[in-house]
Amino acid sequence: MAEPLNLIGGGLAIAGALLSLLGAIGVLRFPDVYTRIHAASITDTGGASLMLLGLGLISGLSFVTLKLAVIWAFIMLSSPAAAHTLANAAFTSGHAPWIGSFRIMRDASAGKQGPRRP
Amino acid sequence: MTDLTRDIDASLVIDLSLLAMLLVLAVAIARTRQLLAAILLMGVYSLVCAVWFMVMDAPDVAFTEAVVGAGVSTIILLGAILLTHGHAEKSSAIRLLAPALAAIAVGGMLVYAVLDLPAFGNPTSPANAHVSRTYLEVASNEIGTPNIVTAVLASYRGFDTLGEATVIFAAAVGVSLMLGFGDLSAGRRTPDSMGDHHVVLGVTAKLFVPVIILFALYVQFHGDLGPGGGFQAGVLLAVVVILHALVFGLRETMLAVRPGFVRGGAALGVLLYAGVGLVCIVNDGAFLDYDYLFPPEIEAQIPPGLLGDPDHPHHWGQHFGIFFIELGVLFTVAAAMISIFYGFAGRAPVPPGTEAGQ
Amino acid sequence: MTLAVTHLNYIVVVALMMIGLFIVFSSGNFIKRMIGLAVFQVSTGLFYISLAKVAGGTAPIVVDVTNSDGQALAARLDPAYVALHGVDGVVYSNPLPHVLILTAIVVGVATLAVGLSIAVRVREAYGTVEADEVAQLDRSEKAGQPA
Amino acid sequence: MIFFETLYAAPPQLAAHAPALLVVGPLVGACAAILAPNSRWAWMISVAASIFAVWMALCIAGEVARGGVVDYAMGGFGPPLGIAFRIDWLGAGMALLISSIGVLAALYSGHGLRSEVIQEKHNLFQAGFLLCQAGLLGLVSTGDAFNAFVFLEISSIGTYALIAVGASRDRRALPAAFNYLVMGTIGATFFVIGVGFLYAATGTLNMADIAARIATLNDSRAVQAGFAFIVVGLGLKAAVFPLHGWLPGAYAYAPSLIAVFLSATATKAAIYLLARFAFTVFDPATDFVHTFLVWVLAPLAAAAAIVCSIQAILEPELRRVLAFSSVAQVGYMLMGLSLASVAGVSAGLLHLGAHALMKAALFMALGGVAMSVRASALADFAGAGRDAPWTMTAFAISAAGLMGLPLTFGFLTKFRLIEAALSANQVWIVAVVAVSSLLGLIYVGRMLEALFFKPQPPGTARAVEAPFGVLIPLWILALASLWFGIDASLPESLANAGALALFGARP
Repeated sequence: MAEPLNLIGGGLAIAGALLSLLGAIGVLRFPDVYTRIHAASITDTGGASLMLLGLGLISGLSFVTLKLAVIWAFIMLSSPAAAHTLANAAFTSGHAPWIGSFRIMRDASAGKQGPRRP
Repeated sequence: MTDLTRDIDASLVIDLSLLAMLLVLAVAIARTRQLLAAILLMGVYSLVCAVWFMVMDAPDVAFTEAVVGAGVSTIILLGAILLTHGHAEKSSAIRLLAPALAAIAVGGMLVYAVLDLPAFGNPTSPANAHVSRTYLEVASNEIGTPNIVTAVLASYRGFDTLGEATVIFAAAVGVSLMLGFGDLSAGRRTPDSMGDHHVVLGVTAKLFVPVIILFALYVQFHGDLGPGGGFQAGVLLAVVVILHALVFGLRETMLAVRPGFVRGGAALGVLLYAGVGLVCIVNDGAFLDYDYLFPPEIEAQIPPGLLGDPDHPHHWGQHFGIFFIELGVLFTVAAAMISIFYGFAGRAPVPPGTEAGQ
Repeated sequence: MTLAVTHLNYIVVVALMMIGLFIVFSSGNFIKRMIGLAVFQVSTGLFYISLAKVAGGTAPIVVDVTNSDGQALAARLDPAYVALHGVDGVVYSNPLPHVLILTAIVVGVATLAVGLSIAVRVREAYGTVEADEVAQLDRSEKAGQPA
Repeated sequence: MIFFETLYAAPPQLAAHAPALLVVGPLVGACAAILAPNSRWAWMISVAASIFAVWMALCIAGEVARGGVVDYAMGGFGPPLGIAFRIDWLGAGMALLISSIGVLAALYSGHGLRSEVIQEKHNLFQAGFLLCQAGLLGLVSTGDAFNAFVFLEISSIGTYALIAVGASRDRRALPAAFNYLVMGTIGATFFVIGVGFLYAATGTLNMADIAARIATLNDSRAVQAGFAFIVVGLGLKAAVFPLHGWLPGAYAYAPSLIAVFLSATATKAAIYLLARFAFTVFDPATDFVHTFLVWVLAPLAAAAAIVCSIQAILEPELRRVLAFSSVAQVGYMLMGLSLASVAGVSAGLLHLGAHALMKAALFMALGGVAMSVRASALADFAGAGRDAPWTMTAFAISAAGLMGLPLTFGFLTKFRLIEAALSANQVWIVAVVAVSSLLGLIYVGRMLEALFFKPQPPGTARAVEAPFGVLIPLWILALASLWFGIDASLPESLANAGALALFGARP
């Protein structure tokens, strides 16, 4: 195990963790459902990818690397699909996206409480 | 713990920060009155628990908690609030007083007792030294599976696991008694309107179904080498069916996986498990003593050393015994989980404000 | 190390259990009660797994110490410690509580399913899942019925 | 106990595995009932599996009569590594009681289910009943603390739903079942926490091994906390006085088959386990166990016997009267246990058996006429004694035992309890028994008066005699409690041997 590879791997993993943290902050701070979904899914996928890449570098080429690659493929498929479904559900249940005008933002914030019950 | 290296302190830090997260989550669950939020927080709670179990060197438990706590439990809870009501009434402050006092009293007693236990992580504590130590020393030789948890689960304490399968079977019976079998004829509306703009979901689900089934089989048959086993695999199989139902509608799923078939599957799984035990009895062993799974004349024909240790003549029986009972657990758990899901999903929601008898 | 530090893990787990118990007792909503029960049961699992942790241990899956992974695992720890508490050169955590908690998790989900199915039926019969309102309906029914 | 040795009639290979088969029989029966083509088959499977369990229980009793204790190592792994069954006279007696009540309840279910459960669910219902039976039988025979928890849950989880099925008659069954589920689960979880403390202190789960190891650990707070949690947990399951809130609703609104079976077995199995922990696993001579028995259990038991009798008197609904009386009778059993003497425990166990017979008969009789009288209030049953004489005479016989009329089984057990209390110089227990019996006289008298002497209120349905299939098990129970009132040598010797086994297990 080469030492620099470990360092790079560790650095990538930390960068991934920071990206996930950014995503979490985004979920809390963004104004409406869609931007929040955006923050959650993009940074999540990116963060996870970086972390997996870092772990792969640390572990070296072995069976573990293959497992990490499979996990990565799984996240790459499931996370966007989940984000899409979420956005779709929000749209069909009538949440207006925040476009910038103050008035619409107020409408959207009414929907912040979570999905409406039928 | 003084002569240990740094990474133990590191794992203690992870341990405590995860526990802190759990505390925050638990308080949030207690405070929220939105049941949907409580359920999602509960799912997160289970997931953090699973991570914590991983840190505590319990991968099997972590796996189970992740698939059951964060997966199936959440789905059942969501199904339940769909059929009931999503909002909890506020309790008055006075009504909170008695439970709080009770919890503080019990908790105080627990803390008082807990401080008397050996320090956390102590390798010489009675819990880690007596029976468990023996398992670690003899299991790989007596049973022949590298995963000691599987050895203890399926062989040493195999009777407990029969009980576990029975419990989940009983739950399926109970839910069917309460909610029925999710009648096909109930005429439940499947969301046809989903059709078009759920192309993405449909395609992804179709991709995932075979992958998850493959993974479930891997978990099932890899259980004596690594973490996993019949229970986890069974839940995964059930998850496939649930995913299919969520995306393509319950009616479609029920046509593919018939409710009657599912009900029989749960019973057959328990029967298979108990049957392995009875075969051992017939061959003059104790109940579930897999060393007697095969009669001696068959056992004699098996070349020694075919599976692991050549000094031990009975690995063959243990190996197959564990294989069959894990298969029984798989059937029972998968079928029971599916039938529970059918029970909830196949029930038509009652509009609010109406009262109806059976 | 003081008692508070070495036992902090246990104390936090006890706190989690009690929050679960508090949710069960304080909430009148049947679904919320089931959630509390689930928190309580899972936290009991945390207690058992805490008992099972061995400092410096690894998951109880037999490690082959002849290959590089096993050697790396064994090399993390003081050889004297390993010799005293390890099995075949590696220190393992305790497998027995893991088995018990696997069973307990299954029991937990079974209870959850049955409890929720009863709650759904309560909703169908009474139109509510709040314990207070159910009791109220029962009382008014009793009062309304000529004996 | 020559009796059991002569009854020993099974091929030796079967008899050697009787402890495992005792549990596996009903379990396999439950699976078969699910797979059965129709409800008639399910019923026959249920009866057959229950009879098989009795047979196995008799085999075990025979073995115990020969060797004193039956040990059975599941999977061939002896304790403490594997799970071991350890059945002494107490366990064998409990297994006999539970399985025989099981047979009678199964026989009764042939007719009893028809009016209460829709046809399509009979298979499921019988499966749930058999699972409950398997769980209780495992509970009384296992020698492993965690295995006991698993059986506790097997017997409970199906039961919750079975009780809730009573909603087809009265919707109050649903909240009652839910309440029972919450309380029962908290009880079981407390039990698990207690077992966890014992495990942390001793490193083993086998009861005999725990007992051997905690002998030197009595000052350990972990052991004491373990005891406390186990007691509270089992107390919830056994409906010990202030923790009994779930019981009246659960028994009163359950389908009658379940009321019959549970009232006779479920709380009893929990009491058995409580006694097992208090006397065998822990040493009753230790300070904290002794303090618990004398200063906690005895007063609570006495309070139960009096307070719940009063509640029974004030209760207008017939089945709830019986349920409250159950809690009061649990008080008698626990008073016997709290004496911590062989005579006292034996009296408690004898009362346990007597109460099982009487309560099962009472609920069965009510279930028998409930097919025609669909109401629940005591007043609605007025005159039923004249319309359904056979059913109600059996009811009256058992009710007489409940209040302790001389020449009935119930009288004998109370007499034994008083004897034991006097020999232990606990005169106050005599007073409690006297007061509680007086209260019992009132509520039983009120029931019998309404049933036999009050005119039928106008506009209500006339009670119809219970069908033959119900009368047979009903009269077996009633005649048994009559017979044991006259000649109690069999139950008395069983109870004595059970009490001795509880104490004798500690050398």
